[in-house]
Amino acid sequence: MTSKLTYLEAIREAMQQKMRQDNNVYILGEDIGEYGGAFGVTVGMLEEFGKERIRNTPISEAAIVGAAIGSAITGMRPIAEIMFSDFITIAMEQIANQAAKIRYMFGGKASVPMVVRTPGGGGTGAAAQHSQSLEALTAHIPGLKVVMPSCPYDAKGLLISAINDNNPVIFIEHKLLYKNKKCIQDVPKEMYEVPIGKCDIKRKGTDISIAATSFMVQRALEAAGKLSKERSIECEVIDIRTPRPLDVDTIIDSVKRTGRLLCVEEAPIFGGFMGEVAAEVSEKGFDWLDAPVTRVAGRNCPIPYSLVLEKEAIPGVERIERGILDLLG
Amino acid sequence: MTSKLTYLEAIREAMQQKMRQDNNVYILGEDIGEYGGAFGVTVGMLEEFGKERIRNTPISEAAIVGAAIGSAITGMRPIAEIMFSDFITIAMEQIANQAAKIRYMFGGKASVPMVVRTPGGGGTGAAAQHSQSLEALTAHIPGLKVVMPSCPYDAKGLLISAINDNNPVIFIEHKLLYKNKKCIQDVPKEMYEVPIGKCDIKRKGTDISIAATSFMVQRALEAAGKLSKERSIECEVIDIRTPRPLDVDTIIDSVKRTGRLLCVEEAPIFGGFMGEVAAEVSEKGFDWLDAPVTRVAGRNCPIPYSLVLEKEAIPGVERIERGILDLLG
Amino acid sequence: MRENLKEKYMNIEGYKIKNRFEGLKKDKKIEMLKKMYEIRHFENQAEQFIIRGIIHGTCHLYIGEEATAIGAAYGINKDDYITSTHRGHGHCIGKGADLKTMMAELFGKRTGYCKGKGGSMHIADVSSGNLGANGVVGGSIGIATGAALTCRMKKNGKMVVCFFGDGAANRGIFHGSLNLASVWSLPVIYLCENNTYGMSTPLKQAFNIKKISDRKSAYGIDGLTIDGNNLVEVFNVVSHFADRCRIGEGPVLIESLTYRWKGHSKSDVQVYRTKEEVRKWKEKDPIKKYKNILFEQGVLTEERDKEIGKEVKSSIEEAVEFAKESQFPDPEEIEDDVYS
Amino acid sequence: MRENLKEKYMNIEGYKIKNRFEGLKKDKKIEMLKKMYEIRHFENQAEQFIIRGIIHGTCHLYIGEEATAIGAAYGINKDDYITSTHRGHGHCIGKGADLKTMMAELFGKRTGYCKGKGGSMHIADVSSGNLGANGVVGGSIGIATGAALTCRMKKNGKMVVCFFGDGAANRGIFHGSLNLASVWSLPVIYLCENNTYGMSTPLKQAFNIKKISDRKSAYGIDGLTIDGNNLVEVFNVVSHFADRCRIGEGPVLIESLTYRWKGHSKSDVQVYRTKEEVRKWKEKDPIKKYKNILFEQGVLTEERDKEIGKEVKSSIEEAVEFAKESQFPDPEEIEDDVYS
Ligand SMILES: Cc1ncc(C[n+]2csc(CCOP(=O)(O)OP(=O)(O)O)c2C)c(N)n1
Ligand SMILES: Cc1ncc(C[n+]2csc(CCOP(=O)(O)OP(=O)(O)O)c2C)c(N)n1
Ligand SMILES: [Mg+2]
Ligand SMILES: [Mg+2]
Repeated sequence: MTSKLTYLEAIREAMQQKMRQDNNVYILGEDIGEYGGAFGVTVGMLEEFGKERIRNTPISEAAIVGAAIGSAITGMRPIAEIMFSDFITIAMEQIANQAAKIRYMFGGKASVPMVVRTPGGGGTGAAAQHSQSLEALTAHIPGLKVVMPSCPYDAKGLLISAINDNNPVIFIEHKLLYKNKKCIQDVPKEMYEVPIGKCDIKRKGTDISIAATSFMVQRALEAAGKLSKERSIECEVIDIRTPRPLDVDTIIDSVKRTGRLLCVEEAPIFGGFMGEVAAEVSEKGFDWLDAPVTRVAGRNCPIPYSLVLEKEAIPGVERIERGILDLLG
Repeated sequence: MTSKLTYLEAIREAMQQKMRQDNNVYILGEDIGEYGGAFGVTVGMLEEFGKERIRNTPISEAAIVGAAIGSAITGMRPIAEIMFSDFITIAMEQIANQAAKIRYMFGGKASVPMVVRTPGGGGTGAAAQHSQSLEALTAHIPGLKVVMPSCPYDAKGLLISAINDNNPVIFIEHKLLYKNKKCIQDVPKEMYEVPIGKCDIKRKGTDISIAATSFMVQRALEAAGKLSKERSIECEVIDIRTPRPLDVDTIIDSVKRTGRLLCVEEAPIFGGFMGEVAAEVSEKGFDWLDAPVTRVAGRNCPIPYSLVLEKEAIPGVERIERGILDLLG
Repeated sequence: MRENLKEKYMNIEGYKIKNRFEGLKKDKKIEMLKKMYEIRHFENQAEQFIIRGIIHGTCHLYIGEEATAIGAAYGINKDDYITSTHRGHGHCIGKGADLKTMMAELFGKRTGYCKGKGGSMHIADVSSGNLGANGVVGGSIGIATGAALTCRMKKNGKMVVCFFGDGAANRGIFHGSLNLASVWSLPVIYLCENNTYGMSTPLKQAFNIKKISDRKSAYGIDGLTIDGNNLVEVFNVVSHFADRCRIGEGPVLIESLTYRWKGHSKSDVQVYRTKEEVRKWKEKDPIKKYKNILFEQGVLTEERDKEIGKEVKSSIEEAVEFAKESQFPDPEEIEDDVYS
Repeated sequence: MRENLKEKYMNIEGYKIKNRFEGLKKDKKIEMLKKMYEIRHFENQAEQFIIRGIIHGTCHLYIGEEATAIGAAYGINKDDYITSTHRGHGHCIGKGADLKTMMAELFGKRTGYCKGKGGSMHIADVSSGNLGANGVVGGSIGIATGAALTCRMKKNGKMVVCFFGDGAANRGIFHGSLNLASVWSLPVIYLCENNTYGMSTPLKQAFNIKKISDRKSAYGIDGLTIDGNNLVEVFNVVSHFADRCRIGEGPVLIESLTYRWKGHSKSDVQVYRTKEEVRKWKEKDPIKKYKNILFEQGVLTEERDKEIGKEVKSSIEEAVEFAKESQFPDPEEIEDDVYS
């Protein structure tokens, strides 16, 4: 049994089903109550679960994450919603120094089963402080897991896995996917897990491999579709799905078949997460690469407000196509 | 005219000379007054400059950086000392969303001439929350510059450049260099700038290129010296000096000569800054590389307390040697 | 206002505050009314453009809170500093911003305050002392504190007004900044615009205290709560404490009680409040209130009022024209202005 | 303590607090003394090892503050939670930690509480309710708040004591956490150990208020300042408020006045304070103070006291033996325990 869900509905369904099943799961965050969250992800949940489990908070991101950590190590399974991923920087100390390290510092004698859900990405005209893709900041921190679903099916399965995970998981959603009609999917009604630590090949291909994250997976698929039609170039599109832990083997296997890898991400290219992917594949896949691993990513600037500039800042389908063609030479 | 200075003394001299020259330069931070800072960098400065310019603060990292930003855009040139680089995570919002973006968001009509000085790195037995190397977090943010001196001469010249720079500069010092007798240098008495955005070749070599940052430059040099003596392998050791802006050309030029690049950093390897270096060089240097770019870096875990473990967590001379030999095959 | 406007002094929470408004020239009093109109009309115009998708992204409208921005901006000197918020158009206009340049920014045009790079949440005019709107709630509280530190270190006789909302008063940086400003007795007024909601969150869900200004006692500073819809009260109180700041008496926490008439932002359907509540607050319209004061004082006539309305409307129209005709930035410019 | 020990109630800042100490069994009273000795001797021993380089890194010694940790730890139930600080050995011993396992951790041995991975600043024993020391000043204030949230949501009748220093009271997370705990009326006592310095920074450079407990009014919670060197006072006040927490009356801010006898950490040469000041405080030795109370009450004799001293000394020696003989962790284990 499946139902057609948007990305947002899939995320909500995952939380609803886990909360019905496990009383230790609860949500805390700003305006998640009556308002249903800035993007409407928790709409209706206050009515079903009440304000003890749908905890509307003051504007105190560090305290929100701190409270999540403290409740997690004492037996709860909190889901903290940070309204925009730009604001996890406010809770960065609690995330990087506490949540990520507690288990290790305590010699394995504690666990921190919590999820920080937060929307990233631009394209909404919200400018520099509401549009960032900051996955590189958390993906570098040992002790954290970082998840970035690109479609409704993965969103539900990965969020269920994240909630079931006994480690802190940074779950980065994308604003342009939430209500995106173009990528509504048939999603199983029952609970299911999508494993954290496995890439997913979203499109098979033989000419070139493309590794992408989050919304860029959709754009890569669009570019792949066009190039297949227009030039019968067959791209293999790999959805990284979970930057940490990274499943590099799946990418290498693909490169062994195609000999080429293009990495696509929304974040500014310099120091971005795809640098890690490119570095690992360039090293481990050296003997199979017919061309250098290249990257199509965000420009090295904050996200500008003006649409003409914002469009330029974030990789579009055309830029990805160009990246593919350049790499194919 | 030069004087023999430790890394710490060179940093202090840079600040003293700039503060004598420019009344707009001042320092704020925790315990920088009478105490002279946790590592003694500002010892004696309260006496010379008084408490209006050596501003001892409460324990409020976010407010310290916020105050630095506000005073910078209104005409001062603050130097904010954050006692341990682990704690810039507390000020991450102010650094990444404010300091880094103000100029851009305001259409170039403001500048933020400030320096955040902070010691990074392990090897002091201070464990997970006082030993991190977090340069990757700031190096990814457009609008910031990130500087990591590896020796007294660079420390003075780079800090003077950082103070003179009209952009926010994250200046990451290393605890094991501060009073390190092994790397005392003759440092010019007068003020001088070391350019931000230029690598420095610390040792010429023909067999292999090594790119390193901060204290790892010293260890790489030690490894290079041993291999030269013991096996007459000649390593070219490149000091990245400023992760952002990164001078990749100097590295590529070196690779054109050696055909091989080993990247060495202290931070955990996954998602570390050297991923960017490896990715860029693997791409731009593809035609000159006789072997994959490899990395010797920190283990993928928090810094453990026990010496036997900490030693394992951070690349030592032996591990670097092994990395070199492996890469030479 | 608690007492009769003719009084020389007013007593608010034990503070004896000179009624400086009385001493103002007629023109100044009228100018303030005009500025309130400018905010009201600018915001209404902006709202139309948002609904019609001509302005993209979102705007946080200041309608209903005009008395606070204008009273405060006129209570300080032209060369003093302000820091603003995501709901910043009012502060911006108060500080004397040019409507054309503002509107052009909302249109994302190169002629805007930020060359189209900032938009509504980042309008700034540092040269005129407006240190900028801020998309991060509480994000400018530290910056204001630093600007006040500059004033102190340069002994330039300036001070800072830091605008922020009730919601921002729970941010960590509020705490660290007010404490720092107190310990260093910096010349800054922390002006909390308590409009009774932080987005959808009512005060009682965010605070367990009656007055946000009670937090003054956590830092050993002065503070009080005022009627943010009464321009005269805001003006008198802000100018009173601005001068105290200047002579080194340290920071102040002023809580200005007001109300946001419009939704929090574009997407807000306002499930969290009743139409009745909104209606009640609209009866306390800060512009009406101020107009009546001016009428009473014989400073304003119905005719003059109509004129002003017309003047403002036409300057808004000009602004719109200017914005429409202006060029978009060139994509080539995207990486300009990242570094200086 | 403000009043005579025989009184049934004591009045502190208007709070009527039952003198529960009176009701305690003799053994309990003696056990608390013994625990204070354990802290004192453990810390002296640790200091020796640091000076001799046998313990690497650094330790922040608790000597001089023993009454606060023990009074608080015994004022709550065995299964209540605590969160600790960088100066955490005292809290740890108060919560019943095993000295051998503690010392082994300082030695970096696999038999330590953290298998050698944490060290002095990260000792924790979650199973016994000790949620851990913390290397980040203020780093555990949010965690304590979350633990209190668990108590509330699970309705398990437990509460939390959150230890932190005066310096931590200026961290942003102090603000957000106390406010959150107040709005949600969580069962947590925020116990500020005001030992008059944050590292080298005296109170007057970090605060512009007389009492840190005055910050209670910023959150609408109860709070008071007590003599942190008087175990009886700490015990009575903490147990009083712990029960109030349990019945849902919300968080409390207790400021416990005490003093750190040793330097802040290994490298501290203490330029910021006078020997005279230290001497004065040593006269207020919390252990002497408590012993005299026990003598007065006829609970303790000189002989028994000497015995206890001996017992403690030998258990410290055992701990040292154990630590010395224990194995270091195997480098192979370095990446274990990163993830569960
Ligand atoms: C740190 C941070 N958290 C959350 C948000 C999202 N947000 C934008 S405005 C707002 C409400 C702010 O309330 P208040 O400070 O009272 O200002 P108001 O909107 O009422 O003027 C929120 C939660 C943000 N921009 N920054
Ligand atoms: C966030 C943070 N800033 C700075 C430090 C460095 N540091 C360690 S202890 C300390 C002083 C803490 O003072 P207080 O909270 O009063 O505790 P005390 O040492 O007096 O017990 C400082 C500044 C730190 N560990 N964490
Ligand atoms: Mg508000
Ligand atoms: Mg202290």
